[in-house]
This record gives sequence, structure tokens and C-alpha cells, in this order.
Amino acid sequence: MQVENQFGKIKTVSEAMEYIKDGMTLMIAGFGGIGSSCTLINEIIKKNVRDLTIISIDAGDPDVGPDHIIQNEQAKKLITSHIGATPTTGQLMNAGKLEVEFCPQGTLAERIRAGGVGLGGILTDVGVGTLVEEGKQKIEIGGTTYLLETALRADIAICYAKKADAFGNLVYDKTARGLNPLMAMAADITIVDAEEIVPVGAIDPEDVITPGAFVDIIVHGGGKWKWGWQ
Amino acid sequence: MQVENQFGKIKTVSEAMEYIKDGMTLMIAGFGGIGSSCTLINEIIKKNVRDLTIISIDAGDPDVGPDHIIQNEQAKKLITSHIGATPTTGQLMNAGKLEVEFCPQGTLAERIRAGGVGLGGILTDVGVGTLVEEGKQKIEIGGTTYLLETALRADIAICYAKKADAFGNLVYDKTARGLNPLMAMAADITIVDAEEIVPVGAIDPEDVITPGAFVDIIVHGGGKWKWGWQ
Amino acid sequence: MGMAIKEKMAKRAAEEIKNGDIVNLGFGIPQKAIQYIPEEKTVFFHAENGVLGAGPPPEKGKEDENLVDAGCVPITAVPGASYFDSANSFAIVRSGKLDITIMGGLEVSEKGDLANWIVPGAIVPGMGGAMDLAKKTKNVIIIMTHTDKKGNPKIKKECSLPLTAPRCVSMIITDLAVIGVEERGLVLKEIFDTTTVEEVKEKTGADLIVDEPVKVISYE
Amino acid sequence: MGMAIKEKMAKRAAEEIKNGDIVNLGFGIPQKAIQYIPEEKTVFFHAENGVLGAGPPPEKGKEDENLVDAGCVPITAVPGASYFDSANSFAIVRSGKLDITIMGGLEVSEKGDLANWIVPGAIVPGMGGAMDLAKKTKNVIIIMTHTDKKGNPKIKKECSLPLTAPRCVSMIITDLAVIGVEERGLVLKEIFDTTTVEEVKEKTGADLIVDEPVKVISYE
Repeated sequence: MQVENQFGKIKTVSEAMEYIKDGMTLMIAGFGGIGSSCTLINEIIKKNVRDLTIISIDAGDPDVGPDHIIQNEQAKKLITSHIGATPTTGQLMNAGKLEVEFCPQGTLAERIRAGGVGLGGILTDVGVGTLVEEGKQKIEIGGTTYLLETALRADIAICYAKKADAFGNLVYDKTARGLNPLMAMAADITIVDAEEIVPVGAIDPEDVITPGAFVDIIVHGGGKWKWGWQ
Repeated sequence: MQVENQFGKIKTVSEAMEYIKDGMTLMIAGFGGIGSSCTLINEIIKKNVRDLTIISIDAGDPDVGPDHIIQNEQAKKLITSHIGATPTTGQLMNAGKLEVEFCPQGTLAERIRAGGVGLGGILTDVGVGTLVEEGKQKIEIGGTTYLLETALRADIAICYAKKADAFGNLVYDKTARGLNPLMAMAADITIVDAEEIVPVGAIDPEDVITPGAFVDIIVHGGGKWKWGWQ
Repeated sequence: MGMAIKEKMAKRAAEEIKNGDIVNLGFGIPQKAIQYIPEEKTVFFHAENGVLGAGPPPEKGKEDENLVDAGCVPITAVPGASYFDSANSFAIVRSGKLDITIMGGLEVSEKGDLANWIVPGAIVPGMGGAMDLAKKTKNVIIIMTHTDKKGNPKIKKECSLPLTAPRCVSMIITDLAVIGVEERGLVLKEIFDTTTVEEVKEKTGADLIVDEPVKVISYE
Repeated sequence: MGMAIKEKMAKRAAEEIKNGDIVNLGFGIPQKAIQYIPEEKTVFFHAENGVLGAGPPPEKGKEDENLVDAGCVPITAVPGASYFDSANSFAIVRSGKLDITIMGGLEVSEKGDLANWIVPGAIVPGMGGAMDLAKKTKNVIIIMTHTDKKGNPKIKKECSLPLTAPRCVSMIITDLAVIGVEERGLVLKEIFDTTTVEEVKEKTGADLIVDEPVKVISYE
């Protein structure tokens, strides 16, 4: 199928990589590597950009997901909910080479969404009475104590979709949706690795999860993870 | 198609109406009546429950939507973004018979969503420097002033869907989606008027907009509005 | 007889819309801008009730009761359109993805403050989505008559009505002129061929910087 | 030879699940509960990565790389399942729609405080979704060994490790006993047939109210 690139959003992987630079904040979507772009993560390692701040729901698995970037010591800070599936991240943290900000998973999702939808933050009672409340403003409403959790945004979001049209309308696949629709909204430049790129009009408006307004760059990476169960 | 009611959620309209009582807070979904349940709104008028607090994005149109309930003086308070399409609501407000709390439309949507997803509130800079900020806490983050807008919840949400399965998974239709998915999450009891009720398994998991976990009662109303353009 | 002035205002506003823009149009005259966008431009119209890619109205009798714009008028959807709930609709607005919003106004101040949602004690429609749109859209274009029914200026040093959003307007298109809201102040850019720079200055309640030569708009 | 104790703990936890419940299971022993739910019960399993209605693993070779549970293990989807993003996944959790969550624990206090996400300086996995789940689920059931590897009680007057959530646990199932967390305190409800009430009391670091007669669990 010939896809007309009338919005100029469809680019090559190397064109997309030009936007990623030292010191940037990157959101990397996926959950244990599922719903993460294999191609773009590998290219980030190849480009070896440094001093990154990475926002991801977990550090991934030693073999899949954003953990590769951390193992390669490209990140100075990680904002995440879980690093238990991989030993390296904890070692770097304990060695003082990586700052890790832990955030409950649901709170992290909402902080990213808040950044994406143009809010300044959210109030949640998850984390009250735990280490998570340290340094955060507490607000009482109707007898409940909430933590003020600030919105998160990134310079670049690295997303993965099942299908993208040339405007950037996105459709995801099952549990590979995860953080993708949230991060796609929350970055100055959203780069999507789509399994399939289709012409504008090929996706039913009812099926669109992420409207094209949020998507800046569409690539077809084609890379495939090797999963633990394979 | 015979639909097995294995979760007991499918009820008659009159069974559903038993849950609606004087003094309750009702969320009524729809935008100018589009995406509002004609049957349930008419039944609320027939039942003539009083002293309601109604949360709706607009007061509707004189001929469609929740404005009927307000004309019938069943509401003591309305939380909304717009009442301009109907003269009665403003008259009742100016006569002191109805308290109206105006909220910017996007903020109202997020306040309802916050109630639905278990947050205490959100921070937005929309409304800063306007009447909307009156009485609200202001919070500075990174040089921007935000208003703390509290979450909204209701006793009952009145929703409309194109399709519901017996578990309550919902699919909407085009611009009749609107507030429905947000209000469906934000009430203690969510009542959905579905155009079509189908067996569990008949909706592709990828197409579900509102997971059945949020839906308590499913009815098939069948009522139809008479639109202005008809 | 030429075009009605309302059509001219809409046509002039439409010229601000670029290829690929994401645009929200208010009720009334702003809606008319659609018909003045040349076919070679691809523009995605956002309607705050939940669609990006709103298309022209369907033929009479082909209306879909569940596909309407924010004025509840039946529309169609263009290729590349998407439907979403109200939270995601305002996500597009609040995150700054709208390039242009065109809406009506009651008053605009010389700093670009906008008042268009309430006349206390008289007209109390509510703000609808106007506060979100005015605060968060990259370019806020106001279409309004230059003066009110009594002839009083609607462009003033300070708004007297409650604000919709402070310092949000980028351009004002009236029945007389096109005025830019810039750092240096209100700048008279263009006038319609039915008026003069002097008349515009006289009917404006704030200082106007005149960018000579002021272009004169003559639509056939 | 009878069932392994891990299986017994999972089987006992499964008995708490009622028809129609919405349930989230943590990694490890909690996951085993699935196989002890009788077929006549319809249970919707929630996996926080984005599915309600997680079904049993597919046959070997039929795995779908994009359909996994929160442990990244391939699953299937049951009729009535739905997929959603992470925000909507935790919307289900935070809004209190989960009836039961079963998870592991490092320590539980007599007030029902839970610690299971960090051992400072040693194991630092992060909380994942545990704080959300523990805080917001109607019934939080903890499955853990009664004592640690050194034989020290894991049920204590106060947790010494950083909390996951205060006052959240409703039931503790250990390799020795079933203990309810109630207003009146920790209540010993049941013991496995491999132990005695005395042994359980001795290995518990907090006061235990004994609800006589204590039921003895004997699984074949």
C-alpha cells in the first residue's frame, strides 16, 4: 500500500534519531518491554546519547526494554515504579551512578497523563503514610489527606503502536497499549514506531486511541525483541 | 439474540428508577442532548424526584437533554459549563430557585474524571485571572499558578451507550461519547441506557471504552429525542 | 452588491489558517470561515464535544444524530478523523495542540484580555469551552463588531466585563479592521475598504499603533 | 504425599474469591490461586499492565507477544475482557472496583500495615503497582511465610520496613495459619493441620486473638 506522507510526519529511523540529544528527558513506553520500540531503544544505545533522564514504568528486563540504556550508563536519572526485574539498575543506583525516583505505578501513569493533558498535577492518597510522601505537599479535602503529585513531561516520547496513519492517528495492540497513549501526549516531540503505516482514512475514527494531533514523527522500525518465554 | 444476564446487571427501566431518590447527586451525560438517555431523563421527570444536584456539561436544549428536569424545578443545584442554549435555566438561577456553579468545560471533564479514577483533584491554570478562581486554592509550580479543582462524584450516573454486554463493557457512538465514559466511572451507581445489549464476549476487548467494572445497571430504554434539525 | 461584512470577516479569518493546522471554530460567524478555506489546504477541525476532523454538514436527510459539532449541528467526519471523550477532547486543547481558535468577543483589552462569557445580571450563558480554548490555543482570533449596539468601543484599555482569559488574544477581526495584539501594543494592520484609519482609531477605546501603510482589504 | 504448602496457601486464598469478583493477583504464589477457582465461578482477573479478564496461559507456541500479564507472562483473554492504558488500569484500582488483591508480604503489623516493596540497602525493587493495589482494594490478602529465613516473625506489632500502605491488610495467609485483621486486632481463624495454635502464637510477633474453635485446614 502506497502511503502518502502529506503531513511530513513519516520519517526514517535515522531521521528520527537526530532529535534525540544528550541531557534530554525521554519517556520510554512499554511494560517489561511489551509495547516498547525495540528498534528505537537499540538506536538510542547505538547513538550513545548521555546524561538522559528516563521516565518509564519499569526498568524493563535484562533482555528487553529500556534497561539496556541504563546498563549502558546513558542515564543520570530514572523515574519509575519498579526495577526489580533487572539487577543492573539497582547496582548502579547503590553505586551512586544513577538517581532513581520511585513512584507508585498508578500515580506515575497519572503524572504522565497530567503532563500530556496540560494539567499541573493531581491529588492522590496513594503513598500517604509511606516514603512516597517525603517532600510532597499534603492537601486535605473532605477529611482525606492527599499528596500533590506534579505533572511529568519529556522532550521526547518513544512509543510503539500497532498501526499509524500518516496523520499520526494510533491504534495499539492488546496489553502493548500500556503507557503508550499517555506518553504520546506528554512530550514535546512524540516519535512512534508503528508496526504498520497506513494512509489517512484507513483507520476508523472510532478505533483511534491517540489522535494524530499528538504525534510528530512516525517510523517503521521493524525490530523484534527476543522474549524470555521464547 | 438471547442475552444471558449472568451478572444480574440487566434490569428494566422501572427497576433502574428505584435507585434514584430525592436529594441525590446525579451526573447526566450528553452534550446538548447528544449522548443523553432520552428514556431515563423522561422517567426522572415522571418520577418527579426533587432537590437534586445535577452535574452535566450543559443544561441541554429546551427540547432535549437534562434541561427538562431543571424546567420541572427538580434540581436545587447545577454544576455545568453552559446554560446558554436554554432560557429557563438562567431564569430559575436569576430568580434564586437554582444554584448554578459554572466550571470551564475542560476542567469539568477532568473533575469528573478525577472522581472516577479515584483522585482527589487536579491542578489547572485554566480560569486563573477570572471569576473561576474565586474561593479556590492556588498552587505555584515551576512559575505557573494553578487552581486546585476538586474531584466530583455522584450517587448516580445516567449514561448512554451504543452497545453494552451483560458485564457492562460499553461502546459508544461517534460524538455521543462525550462525558459518558467519564461519568460512568464517577458514580456509586452507574446506570447505562444501551441501544443494544449483547452477550458477554460479543464485544472485541480492543473496542471496549468503558470496562464493565464501572457499570452497575444496564437498561434498554429505546426512547428517541426529537432534534432541532429534524 | 458585494459580500456581506460577516462573510468578509469570516473570509479574512480563514486566511490565517495554514495547511495542516488544527482549528476550533466558535458558533456563528467563526463557523463561516470553513467555506473560505481553499481546497488544497488540509485542515483538521476540532469540535470540543469529541471529534478531530469535523467535516461539512451532510446532505439533508443523511444526518447522523450521534455525529454533531459543538453547536449540536450535524456534521460529517473527514478521512483521518478521530472520536474521543470530553477529557481527551480538552487534552488536545490544554496541551496546546490547537493552532487556531476563532471565536466571538464582547470586549478585548489592549493587553489581549478577552471577555466573552458573561454579562452579569443580563446574559449568563456560561463559559462552555471558551476559557480552555482562549487560554490554551496558540493563536486566538476574535471576530466581533468594532463597537456595541450603542456605538461604544469593544476594544478598550481594560475589559469591564469578567474575563474569559487574560492576555490570550493574538488578533482581532472586526467589521472595520484587523488588529494584531503584540508586545508593543495593539497594532492596526488592515482596514476594510468601507472605512478609514481615522474612523477605526476613533471607534477604538485604546491606543492603536498604525503600521503604515495599512493594507486595505477589498473582497469582490 | 500431599499438596506442597505453597499450593495449600494458594488454594486457601482462592476460597476467598466469590462469583463475579474482580481480582488482582501478585507474582509468585498468589498467581497459583487461579487454578483453585472452581469452574462455576466467573471471576475477572485484572492485570495492571492493561487488561480486565486475563485468562489462562495459551498453549506453547500460541503465545501472543502483545498479550501478557503484569509478570510479562503470556496469557489469553476471556469473553468479556477489555484492554486499556495504564491510567485506566489504575482507575479501576483507585476507584475501588477491585474486590480482592492477593500479594506477597515482607511484614504485616497488628493494625494491618503492609511492608513489601523495599528492604533499604538490600532489595530495592520498587513498589510497582503494590501501593495502589494495597491502598485501594476492598480486600487485601497477604500470602507469606509466617517467619523469615532466620525464624523471626513477619507479623509484628509495628512494621520495621518502610510501608507499602498503612492499615490495608484484611487477611494474612501463612504457611501455618489464616489470620484476619479486624477492628479488635489480629484474629487467628484457621491453622493448617501441620501446626498447633501454640506454635502459631509463638511465631507471631503480635498479640493474637484466638477464635475458638480454630478450624484446622486439611487439604488432600
